Amino acid sequence: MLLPDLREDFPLLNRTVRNGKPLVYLDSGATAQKPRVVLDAERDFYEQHNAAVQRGAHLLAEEATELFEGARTDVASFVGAGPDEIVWAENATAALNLVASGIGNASAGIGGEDSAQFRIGPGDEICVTQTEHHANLVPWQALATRTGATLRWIPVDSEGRIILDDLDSLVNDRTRVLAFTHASNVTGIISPVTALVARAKAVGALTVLDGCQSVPHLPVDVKALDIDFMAMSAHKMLGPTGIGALYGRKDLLDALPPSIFGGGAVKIVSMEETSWLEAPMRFEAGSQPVAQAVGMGAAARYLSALGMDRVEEHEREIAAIMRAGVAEIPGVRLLGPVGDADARDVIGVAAVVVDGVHPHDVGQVLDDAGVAVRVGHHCNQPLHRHFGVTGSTRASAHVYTTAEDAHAFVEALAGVPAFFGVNR
Amino acid sequence: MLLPDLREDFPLLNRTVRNGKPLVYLDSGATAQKPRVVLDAERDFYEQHNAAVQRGAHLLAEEATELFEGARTDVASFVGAGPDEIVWAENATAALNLVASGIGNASAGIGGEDSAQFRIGPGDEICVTQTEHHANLVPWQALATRTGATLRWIPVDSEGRIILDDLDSLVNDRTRVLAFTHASNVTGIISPVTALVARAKAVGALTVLDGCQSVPHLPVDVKALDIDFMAMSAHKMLGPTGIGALYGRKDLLDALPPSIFGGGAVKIVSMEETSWLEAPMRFEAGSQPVAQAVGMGAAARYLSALGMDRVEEHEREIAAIMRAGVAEIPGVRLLGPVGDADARDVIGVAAVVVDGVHPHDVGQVLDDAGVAVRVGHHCNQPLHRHFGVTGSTRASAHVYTTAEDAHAFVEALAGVPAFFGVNR
Amino acid sequence: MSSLEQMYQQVIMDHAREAHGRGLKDLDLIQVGESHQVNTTCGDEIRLRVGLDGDTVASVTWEGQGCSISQASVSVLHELVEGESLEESERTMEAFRDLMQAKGEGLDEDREDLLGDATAFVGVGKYPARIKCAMLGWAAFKDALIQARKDQ
Amino acid sequence: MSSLEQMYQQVIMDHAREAHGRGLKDLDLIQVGESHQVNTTCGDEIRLRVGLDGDTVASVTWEGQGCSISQASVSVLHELVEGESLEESERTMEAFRDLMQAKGEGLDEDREDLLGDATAFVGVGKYPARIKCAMLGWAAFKDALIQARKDQ
Ligand SMILES: Cc1ncc(COP(=O)(O)O)c(C=O)c1O
Ligand SMILES: Cc1ncc(COP(=O)(O)O)c(C=O)c1O
Repeated sequence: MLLPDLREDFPLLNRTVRNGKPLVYLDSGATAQKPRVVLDAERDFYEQHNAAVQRGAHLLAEEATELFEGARTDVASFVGAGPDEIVWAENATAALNLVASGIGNASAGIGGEDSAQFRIGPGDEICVTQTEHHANLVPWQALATRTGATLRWIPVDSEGRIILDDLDSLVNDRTRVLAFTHASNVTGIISPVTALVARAKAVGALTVLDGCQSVPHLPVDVKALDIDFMAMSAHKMLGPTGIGALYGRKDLLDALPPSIFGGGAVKIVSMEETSWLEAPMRFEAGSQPVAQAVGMGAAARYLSALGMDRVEEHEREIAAIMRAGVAEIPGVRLLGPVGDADARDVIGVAAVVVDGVHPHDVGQVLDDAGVAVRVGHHCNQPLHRHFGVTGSTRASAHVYTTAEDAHAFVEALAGVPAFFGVNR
Repeated sequence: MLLPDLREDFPLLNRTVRNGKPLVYLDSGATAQKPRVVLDAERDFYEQHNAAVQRGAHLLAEEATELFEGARTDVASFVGAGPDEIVWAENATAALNLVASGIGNASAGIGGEDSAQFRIGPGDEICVTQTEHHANLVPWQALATRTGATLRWIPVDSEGRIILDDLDSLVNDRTRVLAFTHASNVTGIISPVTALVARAKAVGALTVLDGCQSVPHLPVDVKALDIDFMAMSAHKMLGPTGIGALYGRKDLLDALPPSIFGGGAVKIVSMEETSWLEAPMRFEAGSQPVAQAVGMGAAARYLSALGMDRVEEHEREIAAIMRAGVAEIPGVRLLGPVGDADARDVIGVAAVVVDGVHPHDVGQVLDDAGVAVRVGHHCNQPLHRHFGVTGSTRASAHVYTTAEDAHAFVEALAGVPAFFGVNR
Repeated sequence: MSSLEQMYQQVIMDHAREAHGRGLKDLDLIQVGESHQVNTTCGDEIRLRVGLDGDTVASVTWEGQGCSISQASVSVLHELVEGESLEESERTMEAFRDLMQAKGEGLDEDREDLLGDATAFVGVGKYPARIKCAMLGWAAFKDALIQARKDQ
Repeated sequence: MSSLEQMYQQVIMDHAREAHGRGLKDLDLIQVGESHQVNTTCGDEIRLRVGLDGDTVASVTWEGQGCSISQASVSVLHELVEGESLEESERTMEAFRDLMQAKGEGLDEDREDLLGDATAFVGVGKYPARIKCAMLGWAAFKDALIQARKDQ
C-alpha cells in the first residue's frame, strides 16, 4: 500500500521548475527534501535556545544541551542503538572516515595500549565489495596505504549482486575489517548482511556497514544486524545538510582513538599530552552541529511516525512502477536486477542506461520535463565500470514520491531515444 | 562609537530567561546568536533550492550549486581570499585538523610525490604557543605522535602575552609548522602576527592561524597577514552551527593530501587507487553542508554591511566598559592585560576570577540575573594552569552587545562575593 | 526562596566553606579503592579513597578542587557514609541520585531521612548543568568502592 | 524554440553523431602537447593532442567519451583551430569562453564570426551544469598548448 500524498509537508515539492512545470523530484538518493517539522525544529532552536552545549551553566546552554542530547536519543532509537553509541559527524562520509582514520591512528600509536586492539599493519587485510560508494572505498584504500595492510574486495555479478561463493577465502584469518553497503546507491540491491556479518564474526573482523541507502528507506536495527559500526546521513533521511551519524558498539567506541582533535573531546590537556573523554564525546571535538542534530532528531521522529515498514512498502511499490515502466522502453537498460522476482530485495532506485545517449543528455531531457534525476557515476565508478559504462541516469524515491512521479519519469524517459534520433 | 542597537535583528535576544529576566547574552565567545537574515537564507535554501550540489544536471541542482559557490565567494572575500582558497569544514576544529592530518597523511605516503613537501618526521619540529585553544594544540600533539616530530611552544607572560624573546630559538631551521591563535579566547589578546609570520617565513615553516576569535570581531585579510592557512568558525560569526572554513594558499591546498576520503573529492576511482581533485573539492568529500554554507555566506554579508572596522571599534568600547567595571570590584581578578593602555590590542572578552568563589558558582549567580556567561576552562587548560587557576568566568561581546549588557555583567558580578560571603 | 537560594542553602554553604573528609588518609586496610574523576565542563578534579573493613565503609577521604556544590556534596558524602555499612551506603547513593533526578522536587520521607543534610541538595536538581557537580564525589565513591572490592 | 531545443541545435547533434578529429594522431613534430581532462560530474574523460608547427596549430586530435555537448564541442574545436595560427586559436578560445558565460545571449558579430559553427553552443550558457561539458575539450586544448610550448 502506498503512503498518503505527503507533498503538503514538504514546501519545496510545491514549486515549479523549467517551463513552469511542476517538480517531479526523483533525486532523493542524492539528497532528500525536508518536511516542515524539520525546518521548524532547526529554526526554533536558533530563535529560542541557541547556545554552546555541554559546557555552559546558563539557562540557554541547559536548554540547548537538552535538545541536542534528546536528538541523539531520537536518532539512536531510530536504529536500535543506545544514545552513547551515536556519534555526530558532518556526513556519512565523515562517519566512515572516523572509523578508518581511528584504526589508522591506533596503528600509528595514538591511543596507546587502550587502542591496541585496532592496530593493523602489513599482512593484515581490509575487505570491501565491488558495489561500494566511493565513501566506503576510498577511506579503506587510504588506510591500506597508511598501514601497509592489503585491500581486497568481494566481486559482484552481472546484475550487481555480491557474490558469496569465495567469501571464505576473501574474508579470512587475516581480515581485520569488512566494510560493505547495506543497499547499493546504483542498483538498489540490499546486501546479504547476515551472511557477511557471520563470516566476519567467524574470523574476528570488525564489520562496518554503510547505512546511507538503508536507514532512510527501511527499518534498520543495528543490534539485530549485529554489526560493529554503521554510517548514516541526515540529509538523505529528510534531515538537514551538514550532519550524519556513526553508530558504534559502545565498547569499541570507547577504545577507538579519535581522528579529529580539539576541545570538548578531551579530559585533561597539558602542553605535552592529552587524555580523551569517553564516547561519543571523544569523537565530537569542537562546537557541535547542534541545530543540525536537532533537525536530524526531528527527521527520525517524522519517519518513525510514518512507520518504517510502511515506508519500505511504499518505496517498493514506487520502484516496481519505475522498473516495470523502464523495462518496456526499447533501448533502455536497467542497471541491477531485472524482472519481477527481484523487486523483493531492492530499494526505490532505478538507474538506467539509454543506448546511444549519454546520461547527461538523458538527464537534460528529463529536466526539461520537470523530472529531476541524477546523472553520472553517482560516486560509484568501479560498479559502473563493471557494468561497462561510465555513468547512468538514476531515479530514486522517498516517502513523498507518488505513483504519478514514477509514471512521469517513465514517460519522459520514453521520449529520450527519439529526441536524440537513436533507436529508430 | 558604538553600533546602533541590533537586537531587533536577532530573534533570540528578545526572549526572557530565569525569573522572567531579559536575556543579557555575553557568551558570544562560545557561540554567537544569529540574525534573521541568516536564518532566512537557510530556510529559503531548503524551501526553494535544496539539492545535491556540483553533480546534478537538473534545475534545482544548478540553483543549489550557484548558492553554494556564491557563499564560498562571500566568505572568501570577507577574509581577502580567492574562492578556491576556501574549504568548508564542520567547524574550526575540523579545519585545523584538516591541515594537521593532511601533513600526517603526507608523511605516511598518502598523496605521493605531489605531497612530499609536507612530509615531516623525527628531528622536525612543530611549534605552537601557550595560549592556544585545545583545537590548535591537540591536533599538533597528535601529529607529533604520528610522525615522531617534536612539539614545542612559545610561552606567555603573566598577563598572557606571547613572549617573543626566545622566538629565534623556538622557531628554528627544524621548525616545519608554526600554529598560533590570532586572538586569545581567554585573555582576548591579539597575537603579534607580523613578528611570528616573519620568523616562520625566515625558516621556511608553514604558518597556521586560528582565526576563530578574530574573524568575527575585526577586519582580517589573509593576504595582508601573509599566512598559509587560517581556520574560522561560522557559528561564532553569526552564522549557523555545523560549519566552519579553512583558508589555505591555493598552491598549498592543491598539494596537501585530504584526510577525509570519499565521493566528490576524487577524480578517478578504481578498486585499487584514487586520484584527488584540486582544492577545494579534494577536501570536501561527501555531501556538503550546503544550507550551512549559504547561512555562513549570509553572515559574512551581514558583518560586511555593518563594516568590520566599526564592529571592532564597537566591541572595543564594550570591552572597555567591562574591563573598567571589573577593575573596580574588590576581590575580582581579570585574566589578561590590566589597565587602559592595553585595551588597544584586546578583543571584547573579559575572563575573571573571583577570589574564593568557583567559576561555576559565579556563573550561577550571573545566570540568575539573566546574564549568560561561560564558566570553566573554555577549552584552554594550559593557559588557565599558567594563571594558577582551573577555570574562570568569561563575558564575551559581539555586534549586538550593548553598553547596558556590559553594565549588567559588572553589576551582577559585583554581587557575587557578598552572595558567597567572601571578601567581607 | 528563589531557585538560586534554594540551591545554595546554608547547609551547603557551610559544607563548602569547611569541607569534611578532605585529605587522603593512608589506610592500613586490606580493601582500599581509589578513584579519580574529572568534571569536563570546568576541569575540576577529585580523587577519593575508600577503605572497607568487612562490611563497613571504614574510611572515605578525598582531595581536589571544585565549586561549592561539588565540595559540599563530597563533604556531605563523607559525613553520611563513613562508618556505615556497605548496604546502607548503597542505599544512600541511590537516594542521592534520585534526588538529583527529581527536578527540584523532594523525595519520600524514608529516603530523605537516609539523606539527612544531603536533602539540602534538592535545589540542584533544577539545574541540569550542576547535577554533574553534585555527583562528582559520588561518582568517585561508587567507582572507588568497585576498586576496593576488587582487592578482595 | 524551447531552451532544450536551443541547446541541442542540429549542428550540435550532427557533430555529436559524427565527431571530427577523433583518434590521437602520431605526430612527427617537435612541439607536441597532450592533456587529459576529467569531467568530475559524470566521469567523462578526454585526451587531446596538439602539434605546433611554428606559429601554426598543425594538428588537434583527441580520444574519449562524453555527452553530446562535450563531443560536439571538441569536434567543433578541431574544425575551428586545426590549421589556424596560434594567435587566432587563442582568440577563438576566448570567444568560446565568453559565449559560455553569456547565459544564452549571443556575442557581437566579430566574435560570432570567429566561432562559426560553435555559435550553436549559445544555448548551453543557460545551463551552468553543462558549461563544464562544453568546456572539457577546450580546457584540454588550452592545457595541451601550454605543454606543447614547454617543449620548445
Ligand atoms: C580560539 C579558538 N580556537 C578554536 C575554537 C574552536 O572552534 P570550533 O568550536 O568552531 O571548532 C574556539 C572556540 O571554541 C576558539 O575560541
Ligand atoms: C551508499 C552511499 N554511501 C555513502 C554516501 C555518502 O554519504 P554523504 O554524502 O552523506 O557523506 C552515499 C551518498 O552520497 C551513498 O549513497
